[in-house]
Amino acid sequence: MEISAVLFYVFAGLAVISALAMVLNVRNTVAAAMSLVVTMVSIGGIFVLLDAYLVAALQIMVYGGAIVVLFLFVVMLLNLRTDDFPPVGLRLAKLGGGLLVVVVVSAIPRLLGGVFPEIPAAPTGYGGYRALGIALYTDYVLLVEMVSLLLLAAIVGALILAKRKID
Amino acid sequence: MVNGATEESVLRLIPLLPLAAAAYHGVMLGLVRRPTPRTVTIAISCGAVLASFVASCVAFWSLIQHPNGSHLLVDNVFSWIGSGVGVHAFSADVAFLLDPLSSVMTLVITGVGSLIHIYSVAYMDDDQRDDKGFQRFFCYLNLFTFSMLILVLADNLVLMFLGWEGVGLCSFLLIGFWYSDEWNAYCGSKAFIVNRIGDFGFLLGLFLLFSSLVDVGKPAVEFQDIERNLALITEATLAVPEWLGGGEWLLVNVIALCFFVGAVGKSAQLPLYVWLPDAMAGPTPVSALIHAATMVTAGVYLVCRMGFLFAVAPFASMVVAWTGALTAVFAAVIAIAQTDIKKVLAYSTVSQLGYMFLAAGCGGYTAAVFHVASHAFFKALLFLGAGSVILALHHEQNLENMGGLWRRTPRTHVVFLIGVLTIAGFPGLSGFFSKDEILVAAFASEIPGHTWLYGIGLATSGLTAFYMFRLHFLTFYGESRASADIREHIDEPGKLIIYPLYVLAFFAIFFGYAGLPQVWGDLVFGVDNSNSLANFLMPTLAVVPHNQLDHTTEVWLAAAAITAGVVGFGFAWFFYMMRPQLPERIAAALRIPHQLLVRKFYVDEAYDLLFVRPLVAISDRVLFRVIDVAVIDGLAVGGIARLVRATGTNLLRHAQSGFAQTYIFFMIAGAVAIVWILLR
Amino acid sequence: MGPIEPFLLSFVTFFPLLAGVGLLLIAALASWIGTKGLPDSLWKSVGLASTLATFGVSVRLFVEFDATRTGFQFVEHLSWIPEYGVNYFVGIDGISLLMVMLTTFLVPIVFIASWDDIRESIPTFVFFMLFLETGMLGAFVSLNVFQFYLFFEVMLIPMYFIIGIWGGPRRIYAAVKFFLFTMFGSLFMLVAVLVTYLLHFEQFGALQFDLVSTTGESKALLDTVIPLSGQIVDGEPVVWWKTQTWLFAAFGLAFAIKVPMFPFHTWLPDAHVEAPTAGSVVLAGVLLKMGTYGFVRFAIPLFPVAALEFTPIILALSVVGILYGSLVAMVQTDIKRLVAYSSVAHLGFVMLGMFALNEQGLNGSVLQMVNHGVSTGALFLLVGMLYERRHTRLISDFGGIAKPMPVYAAFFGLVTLSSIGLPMLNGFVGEFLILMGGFLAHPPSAAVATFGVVLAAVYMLWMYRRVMFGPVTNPENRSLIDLGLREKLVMVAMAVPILWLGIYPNTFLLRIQPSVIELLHQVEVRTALTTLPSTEDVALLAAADTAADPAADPNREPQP
Amino acid sequence: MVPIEHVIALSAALFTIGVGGVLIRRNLIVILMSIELMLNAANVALIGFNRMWPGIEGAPRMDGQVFVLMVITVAACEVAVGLGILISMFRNRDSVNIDEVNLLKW
Repeated sequence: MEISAVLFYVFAGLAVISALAMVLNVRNTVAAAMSLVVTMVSIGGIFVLLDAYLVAALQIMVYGGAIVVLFLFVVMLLNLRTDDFPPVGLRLAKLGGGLLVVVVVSAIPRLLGGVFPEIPAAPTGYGGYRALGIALYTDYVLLVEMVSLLLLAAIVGALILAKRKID
Repeated sequence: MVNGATEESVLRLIPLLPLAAAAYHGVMLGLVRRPTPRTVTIAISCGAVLASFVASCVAFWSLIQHPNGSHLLVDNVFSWIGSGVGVHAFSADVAFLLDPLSSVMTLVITGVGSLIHIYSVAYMDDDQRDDKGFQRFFCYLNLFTFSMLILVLADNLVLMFLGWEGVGLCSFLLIGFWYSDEWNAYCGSKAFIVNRIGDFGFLLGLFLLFSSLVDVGKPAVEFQDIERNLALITEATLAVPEWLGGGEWLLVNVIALCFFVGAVGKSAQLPLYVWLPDAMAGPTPVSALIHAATMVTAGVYLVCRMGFLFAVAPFASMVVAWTGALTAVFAAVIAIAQTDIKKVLAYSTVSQLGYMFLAAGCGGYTAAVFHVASHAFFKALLFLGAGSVILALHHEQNLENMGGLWRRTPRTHVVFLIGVLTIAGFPGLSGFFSKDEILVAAFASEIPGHTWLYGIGLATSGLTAFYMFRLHFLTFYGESRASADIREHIDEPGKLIIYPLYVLAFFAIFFGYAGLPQVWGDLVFGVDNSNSLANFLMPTLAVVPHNQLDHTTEVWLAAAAITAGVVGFGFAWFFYMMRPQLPERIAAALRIPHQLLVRKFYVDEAYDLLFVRPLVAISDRVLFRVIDVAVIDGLAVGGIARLVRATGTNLLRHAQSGFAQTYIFFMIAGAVAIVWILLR
Repeated sequence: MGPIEPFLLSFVTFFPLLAGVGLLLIAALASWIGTKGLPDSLWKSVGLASTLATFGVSVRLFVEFDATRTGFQFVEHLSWIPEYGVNYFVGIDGISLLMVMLTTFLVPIVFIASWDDIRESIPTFVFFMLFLETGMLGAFVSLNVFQFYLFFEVMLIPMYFIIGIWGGPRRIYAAVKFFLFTMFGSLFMLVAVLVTYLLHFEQFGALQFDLVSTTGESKALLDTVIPLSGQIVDGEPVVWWKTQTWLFAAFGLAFAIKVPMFPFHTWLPDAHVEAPTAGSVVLAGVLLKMGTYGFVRFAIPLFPVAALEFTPIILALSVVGILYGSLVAMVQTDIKRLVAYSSVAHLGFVMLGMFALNEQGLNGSVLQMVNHGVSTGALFLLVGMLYERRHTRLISDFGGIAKPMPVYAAFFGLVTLSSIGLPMLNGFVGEFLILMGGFLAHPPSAAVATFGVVLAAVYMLWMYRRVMFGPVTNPENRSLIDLGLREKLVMVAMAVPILWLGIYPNTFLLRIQPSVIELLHQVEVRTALTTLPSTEDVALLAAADTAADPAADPNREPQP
Repeated sequence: MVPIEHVIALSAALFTIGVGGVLIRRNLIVILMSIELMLNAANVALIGFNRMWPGIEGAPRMDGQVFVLMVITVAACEVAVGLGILISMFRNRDSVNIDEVNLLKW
């Protein structure tokens, strides 16, 4: 087994375990947020293994850095370190979870491999800032502009929501 | 549209003149606010009917003088209803047919009608101070004359139905003329509705006849065409549904019976006679014109007009004869115990109409028509005489409050006596001859049980004499039983009341000689072909085979009739002149039978209990409240609505709990389902 | 009128709506420049004037209508959505001509009658009435099924508001009930329309909603062979699927609710009782005719074999409707409700005559549609006049009305008699022909229905007697004022057709006759066309749908 | 390198966990985090598929990665707004329990 494959399974295991830890940790919200950081970083690792270097970097910076910090900040701000309301009345959730499990399990044989060909070798410059930059600012320039507008709207929205009162 | 005038166009004038008068009154009453002067109303109404009478005479004259020897005049005015082509073609024209039968009827209607119009001027003048009411009365009266003339002049069944319904309507309007009294209005609508039941039969007969004529490819509703093509359907039969006993009936019998149901309704025979006594709620001239002289004879006219049909329908004819005979005796029995002067006359009318049907059923169509005409004269005379008495007594109708009037109202007394003698069959008066013809026809007929029919007729004749003389004695003789203040003011009414009575009395006496039976022509007067009425009518009326009687038998029959009359008179004399206290004692002794008679065998009450109440109760309680409101609207429609609402409130509401996670669950469940389907 | 010559029918149809929209625009403009909109009286007069103008033009249609020709006249055909066979296609034959006349006649009458009756939101009322008139006329003149459906549904909107805004105390309930009932049925019809449309596409390869073709070559829905049975799935006919039967049932349900036939009638009393006079008159006079007209124009010619199959059911329902409606009407305490139930009975007659499927029956049926519109419309007008004075419609509140209001009583009497079918008034001719036609086709049902004539007299006269005759017991009735000039005008206008149709119905029968004969001919031809002996035959047909044109030869023999 | 199926499996696993979190947790913050997790799961799949069809030599295809960038941006926006809503909700209700926000019904 190649080292990259080993690394993949390691990161994948880490991501899944920490994700479960986040979801199932019903006591400590801060710990949950910290588990999320682990998941994000592991996913970043997997991105690297899949030759998406720039995205991996952004993943770690935006998620592992900005977003989770934001979560933590809010938790601290509102003093929500402990979770006072454990999950109750989970009939629907159990039902949904069960269904989901059934679906996923039923898909397992196909997820084990052999459906798709092997992953080919990546061309030169794949995943680098240059290629990504060209794609972003040529083919997807309109998308970028639209997302930037969305970002602006989100900023304004967040500001207004966070304000105590609209004067 | 309207066909041009020809020499036969005089026919259309006969009904249209009264219509024009009625329309004028209608427009003046309905749309113009200014009241019409009374003189104008009188001039127009009476003028129209008199002009119509003149036109009838002219038409009658030209019928007699008709050059080509045919016995009809036809005036086709315009095509009324036309529908369909080919073998389904149906067309009914506004066309008038004058043949001997309709000419006799027309003359009677316009003649007696004119007299009654003139009489009404005085009668209603006394009664009604409101000019609008006065005009309204004449509007209805003209409309009635129009309808009645349409009825007899129509050359097809549909137009005849127009008149048929029209007279029913006018009867409704005139009975309920004083509508402020609930009872009058009730009687009016009762008359209309009972008539409608008869009309139902008329319509059924019409449709059945038409459809059977369609089946043989000769659709028609004109009397002449029906008569011509009737031979094609005389053999046809009608399969009777199982629940009616099954088997096959002769179609003509069924058709004739349907028409007879119509006739029963209009002519107040058993079992639909109940409206006629109640119809006496109307003003007396109305009773005279509509409920004695003209409208009620329409049924007899129909049977005679359709005589060609009844002649080939032996069973139907038998039913007609028996219905007539039974009605005659039934009504006569009831008449014995009535105390209202008009009620007695009403039951007498029912009874006399029964006679006419007896004649028609036995095939004596000429006898029926003869009696229609003579009855029109003497019964109108009696009613108008009664009206005169009522006026004299200031609207007192109860016999128990009369008596001894002959001193105060001598002229009325004389004409009334003539009427009573005529109806009782005093030899030589018109009633004697016409009734004699009927009894002869019954005796001579070949239908099963005709001797019984004759016997019933004879007995009825005795009863008739009894109750009519009872009426006369109670009204005019003995001591006055009126209250003191009325007794002071008993006056004979004026000339306009009395003169029409004279005219009618003249006809009541002498009309019989127009239809003098041949036996009297031979024996007493020595005239050949003395029965000019029968000879005149012969070409249009159907002939039914009957036994030939020799003169001796006929004289014996007449003698029997006279005897019956004398016996009736004798009893009346005995009970009401010699022993006036006896009737009361008998009544007291036979309380139950007497009560049964006074209450008219409780027929009205029985109908009310058997038909009216159950129908209303079922309609209200079952059909409306249960089926409509509860089942259809409540259970079905409301049920669907409730189901929808219940699904929402009990089931789907939980899907809309407001909990975001529930929504997410459904979203994911959907997604899972899709994925499941895709991965399957 | 020169320039509108080729668009006479469109003009009649759309003029009311155009007038309404024009008024709206002017009112908007007026309020924009600062006045308080247009005065109510202007709205009313312009509304009346435009409906009168419509009536005037429709009289021209009536006069210029060629009674000797069969087929449709005043035809206009414009492409609308040609890709889907949706066209603007209007034309009238004798049947729709009468319906158009009835509509254009009643609406101005309603305007005059409710001149003082409607006091709130007059502009809205005027607009909705004009809108409604266009909706009704549009449905009567449409020859494109899509377009018909559009108008059929569109007229619900103004009617819904007329009941819902100006109605009585339970107006919302009644309006919703009315709306849901009609909508329920017409959705089935929509499905059936689409199935027919697709069958047409299968057979001719063209999408077409036109009922009849405008030219000789092109095919329309009436050329489609509607299979009797056997939807083919994977080469096997589906036994329970009887195409024509189901399609007729769907159309029939929509129209039967609208008529309304016996078990679907319960919306009618509520709608009538709650609607304002104007609404009741238009509802009874015209909207109910939409159902019967739908049967004549669409359901019967499109699915003749199924129509014959359904005849026993429809006859039974009609007869039950006649007797049931009459008996229930008899025991009503509210005059309007009584008249509403009498409508059920009268329309039972119409349906009976129609499904006699012979000349007399159909002639009578079409004539009776007009008669019912006039008589019942007039009855509602009269009840409305009384309601305006006393604000009650309970029979027990009245009695002896003939004394203070003799003219009113006279007109009420005339209309009552016309409603119970007295000869020489309009009701008789229609009923008589219907019963005669019924008797030729189905004697037992017609015989039972004839008894309805007796019952009609019972309930109408009983009501008339209780309202008009007797002593004036209620002191409030003593001071009632008789009809004014405006009301007299309305009633005289209503009396004209009552008398005309009764005395000289041939004016109308002549115009109906060719259309009825054409309809019967169509039924015959299409029956021959669709009478296929077995489901295998349909399979054959489906297989050979491109090979032979089955509609080309109307006398095609059924295959062995 | 691993087969692409395993990348998809990872993505599916993470996504399922995220869904589970959204369903069972009532703490709005954790729910938001779970949503982030789901977005990331999608990102994994996108990156994997992009790697599967990477373009040819000299013309690498970067569509998947571009979309991941967009998703990251949108996620950032979502978190910003979501946390803003959370704060204002906390101010109004003094709780971040999602069960207390059930006005979304008739």
